[in-house]
Amino acid sequence: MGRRIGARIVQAVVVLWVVATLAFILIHAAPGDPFGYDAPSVTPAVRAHWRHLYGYDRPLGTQYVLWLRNLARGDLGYSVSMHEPVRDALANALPRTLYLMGVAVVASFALGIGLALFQVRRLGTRRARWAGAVALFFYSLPDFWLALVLLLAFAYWWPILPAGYPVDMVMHGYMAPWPAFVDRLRHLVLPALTLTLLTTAAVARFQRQELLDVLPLDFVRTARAKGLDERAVIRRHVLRNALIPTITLFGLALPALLGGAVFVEKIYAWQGMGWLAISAIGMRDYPLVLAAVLVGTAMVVLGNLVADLAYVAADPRLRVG
Amino acid sequence: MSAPARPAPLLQVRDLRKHFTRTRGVVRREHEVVRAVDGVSFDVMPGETLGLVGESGCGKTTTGRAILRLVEPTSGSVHFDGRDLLALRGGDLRRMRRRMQIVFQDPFSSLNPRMTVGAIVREGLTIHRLAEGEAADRRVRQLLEEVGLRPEYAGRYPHEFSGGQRQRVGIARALSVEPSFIVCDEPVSALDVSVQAQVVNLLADLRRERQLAYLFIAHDLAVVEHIADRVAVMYLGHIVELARARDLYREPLMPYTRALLSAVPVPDPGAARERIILHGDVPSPAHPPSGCVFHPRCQHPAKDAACTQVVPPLEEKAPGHFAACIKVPAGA
Amino acid sequence: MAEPLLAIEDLRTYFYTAAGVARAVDGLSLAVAPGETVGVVGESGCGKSVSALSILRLVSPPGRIEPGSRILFEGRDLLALDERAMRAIRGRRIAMVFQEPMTALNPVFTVGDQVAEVARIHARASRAVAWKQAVAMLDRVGIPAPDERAREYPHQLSGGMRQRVMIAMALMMKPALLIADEPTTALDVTIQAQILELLAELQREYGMSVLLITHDLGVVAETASRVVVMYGGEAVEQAPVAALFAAPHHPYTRGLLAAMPRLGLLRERLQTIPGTVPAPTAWPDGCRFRDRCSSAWERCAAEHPPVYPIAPGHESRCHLAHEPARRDGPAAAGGRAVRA
Amino acid sequence: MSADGVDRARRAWARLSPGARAAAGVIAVFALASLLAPWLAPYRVGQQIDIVHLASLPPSWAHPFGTDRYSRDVFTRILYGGRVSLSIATLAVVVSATVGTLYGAVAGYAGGAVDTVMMRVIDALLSVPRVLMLIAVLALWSPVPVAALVLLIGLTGWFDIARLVRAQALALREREFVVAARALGAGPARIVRRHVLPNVLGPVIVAGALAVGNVIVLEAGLSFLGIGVHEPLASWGMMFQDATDQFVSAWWAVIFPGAAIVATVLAFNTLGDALRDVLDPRQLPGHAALEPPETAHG
Repeated sequence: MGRRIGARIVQAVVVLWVVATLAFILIHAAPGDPFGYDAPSVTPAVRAHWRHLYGYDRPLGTQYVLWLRNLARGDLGYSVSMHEPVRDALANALPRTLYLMGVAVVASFALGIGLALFQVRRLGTRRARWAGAVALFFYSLPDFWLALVLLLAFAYWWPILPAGYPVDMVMHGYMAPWPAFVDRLRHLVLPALTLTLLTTAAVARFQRQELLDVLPLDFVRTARAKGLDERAVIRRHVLRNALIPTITLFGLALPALLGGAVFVEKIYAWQGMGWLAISAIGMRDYPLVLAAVLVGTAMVVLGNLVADLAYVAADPRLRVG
Repeated sequence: MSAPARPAPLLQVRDLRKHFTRTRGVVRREHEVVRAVDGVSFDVMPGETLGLVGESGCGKTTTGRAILRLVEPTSGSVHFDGRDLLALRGGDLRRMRRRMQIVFQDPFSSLNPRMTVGAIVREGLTIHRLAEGEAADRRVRQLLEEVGLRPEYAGRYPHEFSGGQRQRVGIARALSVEPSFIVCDEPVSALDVSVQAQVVNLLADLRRERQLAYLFIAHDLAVVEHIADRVAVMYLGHIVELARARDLYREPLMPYTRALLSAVPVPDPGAARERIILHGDVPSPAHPPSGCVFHPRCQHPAKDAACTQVVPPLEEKAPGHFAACIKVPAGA
Repeated sequence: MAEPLLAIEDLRTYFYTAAGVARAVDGLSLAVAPGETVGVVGESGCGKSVSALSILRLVSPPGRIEPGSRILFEGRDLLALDERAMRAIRGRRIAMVFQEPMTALNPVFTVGDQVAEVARIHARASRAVAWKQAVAMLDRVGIPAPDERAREYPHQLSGGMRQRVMIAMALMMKPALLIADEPTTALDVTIQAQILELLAELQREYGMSVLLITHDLGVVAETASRVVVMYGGEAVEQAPVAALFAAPHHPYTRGLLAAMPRLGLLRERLQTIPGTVPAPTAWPDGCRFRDRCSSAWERCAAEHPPVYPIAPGHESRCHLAHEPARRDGPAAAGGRAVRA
Repeated sequence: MSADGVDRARRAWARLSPGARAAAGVIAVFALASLLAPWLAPYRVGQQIDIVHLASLPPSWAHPFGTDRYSRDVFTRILYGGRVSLSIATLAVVVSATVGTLYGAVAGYAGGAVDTVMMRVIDALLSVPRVLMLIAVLALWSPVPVAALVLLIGLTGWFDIARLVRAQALALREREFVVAARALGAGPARIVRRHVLPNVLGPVIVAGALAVGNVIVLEAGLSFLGIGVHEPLASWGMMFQDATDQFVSAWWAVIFPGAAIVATVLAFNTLGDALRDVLDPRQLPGHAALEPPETAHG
C-alpha cells in the first residue's frame, strides 16, 4: 500500500507544480500589468515598490524560482482588494467553502444513490420514469439560475429564509448559542440546497446507470436462484458492485462541484473561495484569482487521491492480485 | 526434422518464445513473466494441415499469432518460404502478409460491425492493390460464392448473418489475398455442431482446391483428428507430442495426451472405456513447474524425481512421432 | 416411471421484443423421476436454457411464462405459487449451476460468504454456523484447503475451482433437484471430466435428481439415463440414453449425431444439417424442422407433428413414425452445396 | 455523411422515444429561430426602444417577454442571444470532440507506455477545476474575442471524450476484426481510420450532445460573471447578468432567458440520453435473454 500512496502523492505534487507553472506563465503572458490595480490609493511609487517586493524587476527565471519558493512556503502574494495577504484571505474563505461543499457532497451522494435505487427497484414503472425525468431536469439546470430562482422564491416572494451570507452579518455576534446555531442553519439552507439538488441529479444519473449495468450480470441471477428476495438481491449483490465506480465519481465530481460553488457563493454572498475569486476579478486582483485556482486544484487533487485509494480498498479484484 | 528427399517446408518455426510481463495487484505490485510460448519448434509443409491442440492457456493461440507477427515473439525464428519473417520490417512485412492469413474463433468480434460484408472482403484487395473498381466487385462476389454465400449479400452488415455465415465471411476475407498458408484459430469452436460440420467441410474443400496449408488450432480433439495431417499437442507453452494424426490418436505416447484423449466424452453410452482423470489444475504459466512441466499431474507409473529436474526434449520416439517425455523409450 | 419429481407440461416462455414475439420455449413437456439424471440437448436457440430458468421462474422481462403452462414439482404447480413460496424452493429444493462460473459468482464477496449465504437464507443459520457449513461443503466438492479458499475471492480461483464453488453453493441445502445448465461448457476437457465425475458422485450420495442441459451429445451419453432432444422450443425426441444413441428416430437427432466429429471415427467428410435454426420469432408452420429435413413431405408443412410413441419410454415428434418408408437415410449430405 | 450514415441515422431516428423526438424538435426550433432572428425578431438587436417610457415593462402583447431596464425587447434579445449561445456551444463541442477523439484514439490504439503517459496528462488536466481555470484565464485576458472564448471552452472540455474514446479504442484493439486488418497488412493509419474511428463515433455523438448542454450552461455562467461574451454581442447568460440586479422588480428579464437555457439544455440532454440508449454497443440486435441462433457456448 505504501508504495502506491507514495506514487500517487508524487503524481499529485507534479500536477500542482504544472498548474503553478501554468499560473506563472498566465500572469506573465497576460496583457497589462499585474500591478495595474485601478485604485486611487495606488500611486506609481507604491506600484514600483510592489514590483520590487515581488521581484517583478528581476529576470524571468529568477522570478519563476521565487514564485515556486513562495508557493511552497504558502506565500501566495498580497491581495489588494482584501487588504491582506492572499493566504489570510483564503484561510478565512476556505473553511466556508469546505463546509458548504461537505454538506452538499454528503447530502447529494446519499440522496442520489437513494434516488437511483428507487428507480431501479421500480424499473419500468411510471414513478421510476418520473424520478428519471426529475433527475434529468435538475441535471440540465444552470447553477446560477437555480440559485437565483430559489433565492427569488424563498427569500423574496415567500420570505422564509435569509437571502445571503453565511450568518446574519449584523446580529449574529450578539446571539445566544442556540439561536446562533439556528441562524447558521437558516443561512445554509438555500446555498446548500442549490448545490445539493444539482449534484444529486448527477449522482442519481450516474448511479442508476451503474446499477443497470450490474443488474443483468450472471451473479445477480445466481443470487435470485439461491432464494434471496429482490430487495436483498439489489441491496446486497447489485448495489455493492455498483457502488465501486461511484467512488471515482466522488473524485470526478469535485471540479464540477467547485465550479457550482463559485456561482452559488456569488449569488448568496457566501464568502467562500468562489466568492472571493469573483470579487477579485472585479478588482483585477490577480494573485487572489490565481491562488483560488491553485487551492481549488489542490482540493481536487487531494479528493482524487482519496477516491483512488478508496477504490482500491473497495474492489477485491484490485486489492488482492 | 525433414528428411532430405522431401520438399522444403513452407513454414519453419524454431524455438519460438513469447513471454509477457504481467503486473498483478495494485497494492502489492508484482511483475511476473508469463511464459505463454516457451520454445516451440515445428514445420508445416506446403498443402499440409498441422493441428495444434491443447487446453486453454497452453499457448496455442499465442503461437499462431506470434508466427504471423500479430504479437511480437520474444525470441526464436520463423521462416516462411525460406524468408526470415522476424527480420521483416514495415512494408516488407505488410507485403508478406498476402501469403499468410488468419481465421478467427469468434464470429461476433471478428467482423467490423460498421462495414458491409462486401467491404470486409474487399479490404485486402485494396490494401494489396489486387483489384480495383469493377474488377474488385467481381472478385468479392466470386469469393462470397466460393465460401457458400450469396453474392447479393455483399451489401449487408455482419449482424444480419448467423454465426456460421459470419465464419464464412471471415474465411472469404482470408482468401481474398490468395494466401498459401492460413492460421485457423479455433474456427469452429463457437459454432453449433451442425454448423460446425459445414465450416469444417468448407475448410477441407478449400484446402484441396487451393493447395492451402493450415495451422489448425483447436481444443476439440475430434475436429482436429478429422482435418489434420499431423497433430502437435501443447501444454504450458511447450509442444509435448507431435505425430501424424493417425499415430497420435491411435497410440499416444505422452501421458498427457492419453489423459486428454480419454477425457473427451464419447456419444456412445455403451462404450467400455478407461478414463484417466487428471487431478488438479493446469499450473500458472507464470510459475511453471521445474523439469517436465506436466510432472505434478502426471500419472505415468514410472514418474520419479528425474521428471522434476530434467526438462524433457522433444525427441523422435518412433518414425515421425515426437514426444517430450524421458520415460517414453525411443522406438516405442 | 414412478411419480415424477418434476413434470413440465406444455411450458411456453415467450419474449416480447421489438422484433416480435420470440417463442423461445413453445410447448415443452418433460418429466424427471426421483434420483434420475435427464439430459436436455439441443443447439443454441432451441430454448433449453430458457426452459431451465423457467422452472425456477427466473425469466426476466421482456420474457414471460404464458398462462396454461404447468411446472409440477413435488406435486405442486410452481407457476401457481406466490413469490414468497417460490423463494423457499429456490436454492433449497431446486438448485441451479450455471455455465460461466466466473460471471455467476459475485466478484466482491468471498466464495465462503457466497456459499454460506444459502444457509443463512434458508436455514436461518448464524454467521458462524453458516460459515462452518460452507467450509465443510467446499471440502466435500473437492476444494483443497477449504478453510483458506473460503476466504478468497472468485478471481483468485481457477475455472474448475469456481465451478466446484458453484456446485457447493447449489448443494448446501441438499436439494431434491439440481439443474445444471451447461456446467462444463466453459471448462477444458480434463477439468470437465473432473466436474462430471464429481456431479455423478454427489448425485449418488444425495439421491437427488439432475436435469443436465448441454449441447454436447458426448456429455449426455456419459452422464444421463434419459435424454430429451430439443429443437424449436419443444422436445422433438425423448428416450432412454442407450435407445437414443442406438436407434435415434427423429431426423434432427440423427443429423446431430452424424454431424458430430468423433474420435477414432474418420470419415471423408462430415455430415451436415443444411441451413440454420429458424428464428424463435418465426418458427415454421407444421414441423419446425421441415426446412432442414431431407425426409420432409407435404404433411410436415400441413400438420404440427404430435408426440408419437416409438418404443417404451421412447417418443418422437416426427410423422415418419406413421410413414417410416419415407425416410431417405440419415440427414442430407453436402456442405458445399448448402447455400446460406 | 455517406449513404450508409444516412441510413443508420434514419434507423436510429425510428428507434427514438417520443420524448427524444420532441427534444430534437425543440433543438430544431431553437436553431431555426436563432438562424432566422433578423426576420422573426420584432425589433433590431440591441435597439433601445424608448428608455424613458418603455423600460422594464412586464410581458404584454407588444413585448411577449417584456422589456429590460434599457427598454430592449426581451424576446428579440432571446432570439439573437440564441445565435450566440448555440453557436459558441456547438463550435466549442466540435473542438472538444475533435481533439478528444484524436487524442483518445491515438492513446488507445498505441497502448503501452504512450497510452500511460497520455492518460497521466489527462488525469492531471482533469484535476484542474474547469470553471475556476476559465475564470482565471478569462479574467486576466478580459475582454476576449468570441473565437478565443470558443477555443478556450473547447480546449478545456475534451478530456472526458478522450478518456471515453481511449477506453473504446483499447477494447477495439483487442477485437479480432482489428487483428484481422493487421493480418491483412493494414497500417496503423488505415486501422484507426477504418476500424477504430467508425466504431467510436456513436459514443462520441452521445457525449457531444450531452456536452453541448453542458457548454451552454458554462458559457452562460461565464457571461453571467461578465467575463464571457461582450457587448455588442448578447448571449442568454449575458442577458441574465444585465437583469440580475433587478430580478425582484423585473423578474421576466431573468426568467425568460433562463427558461431558454433550461429548455435547450434539457433538450440536448434528453436527446443525448436517448441516443445513448439507441447507440449503446452493449445493446446488440435481438435480445440478450435469447441465445443468438447457432452460436454461443463461448
